[in-house]
Amino acid sequence: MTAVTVLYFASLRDAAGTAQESLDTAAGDLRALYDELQARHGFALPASRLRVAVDGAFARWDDPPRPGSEIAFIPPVSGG
Amino acid sequence: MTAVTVLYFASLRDAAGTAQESLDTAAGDLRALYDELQARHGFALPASRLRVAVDGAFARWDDPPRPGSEIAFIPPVSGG
Amino acid sequence: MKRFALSEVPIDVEPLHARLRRADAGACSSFEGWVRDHNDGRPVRGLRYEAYAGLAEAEGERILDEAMRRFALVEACCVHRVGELELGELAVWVGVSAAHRAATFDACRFIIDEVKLHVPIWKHERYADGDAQWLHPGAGDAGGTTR
Amino acid sequence: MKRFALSEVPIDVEPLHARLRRADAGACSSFEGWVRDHNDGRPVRGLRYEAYAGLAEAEGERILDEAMRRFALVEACCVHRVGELELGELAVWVGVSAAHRAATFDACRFIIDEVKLHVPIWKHERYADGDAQWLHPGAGDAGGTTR
Repeated sequence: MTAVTVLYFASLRDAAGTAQESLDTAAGDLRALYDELQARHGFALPASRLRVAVDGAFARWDDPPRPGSEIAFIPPVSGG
Repeated sequence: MTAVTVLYFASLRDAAGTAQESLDTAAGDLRALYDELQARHGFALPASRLRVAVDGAFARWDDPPRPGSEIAFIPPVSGG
Repeated sequence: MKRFALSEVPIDVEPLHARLRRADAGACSSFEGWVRDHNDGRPVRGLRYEAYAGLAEAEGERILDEAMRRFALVEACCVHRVGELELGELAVWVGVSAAHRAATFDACRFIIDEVKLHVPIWKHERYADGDAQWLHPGAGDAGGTTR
Repeated sequence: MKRFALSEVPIDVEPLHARLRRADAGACSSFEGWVRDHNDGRPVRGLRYEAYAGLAEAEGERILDEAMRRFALVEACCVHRVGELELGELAVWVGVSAAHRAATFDACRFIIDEVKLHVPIWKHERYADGDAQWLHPGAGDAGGTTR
């Protein structure tokens, strides 16, 4: 199990009911981690519409979760 | 002979030494009038690089000079 | 000095504009995004921007750096609001200066287009009918409706 | 109210900018032309703009009207300085607002391009070496050099 912190923004935060959570995951990569959390929180957005960031930089969905890292799932942005 | 007022701007005014002059012309159209004045004042710009305006609106080079009209020869503009 | 910033308070344009002024700059273009009273035909009452601040600042800076490399600019900057905004408020300001005007138009458009595509900032709109939602462009507003 | 004007005094941008603000406008682009310290590689000390005022105002208004017809704008305006200008001074200001940003970029560029092509305003540049000339773009500066 890998201990990580996950950050939620916008509609994901509303659905999760929290802006961040710490958890232990057995997911082999970030996509599997998202699928796990999507099932738990009922996120409407599929991973295909998100980007993922680790420790403040964009990352790849097939990167494995690193112990102690801060993972952010980035819904489609709407600034401007 | 047709009595007209001619306005000069920018390099044409410098060359003519005046911003406007009243004159009587026998020219059949505005191009001929310009050619006459170019010869008199030594304007460096040929009519092909100018536009002509009559009474505050752009006109055609083959329009005849109308009595009492105000004719302006418009050198290439450089605003902005 | 950073070229991109988030602001939790109303954007003060004057000092940003002043950064663009240089003796060798003959052209300046700026873009302002204002909170409009409608979106997609729905009357809007107000909105909130939320950002993933660290990543937004890094992405914004990357975009401004790219604009400085791609276009013949003298200077460029961009500030995006976060927090609650009222109708008519300035949501984002982009300004660029250059020797000649073409580069300023191209760069200004490039920056706002890229910011809207890539910087992790989200808009939460409140409508006149009491409804509200996060906007997640791309396939309808799958973010769903929240109150 | 006229959308195009000449100004013999420094352009006051704030009231122009205020005319663009409307509840249904979500985007605003503006362009500023500043007096640059060089042109075509020559150090510039200052300049003077001269206009054929009546025709310049009519042409300017025609261009702004055409921009309002061609693009989905909320409002547009342009002011051009005439008289003596110092380095760094604002020579021309163009501002447009619209519901969406694309129209503002297209319109702002259209307006300044058309103004530079068609409005009878001429620039007289003074150079650091004491030389001076009228600029008549198109085939070198056939206007020649005057002091």
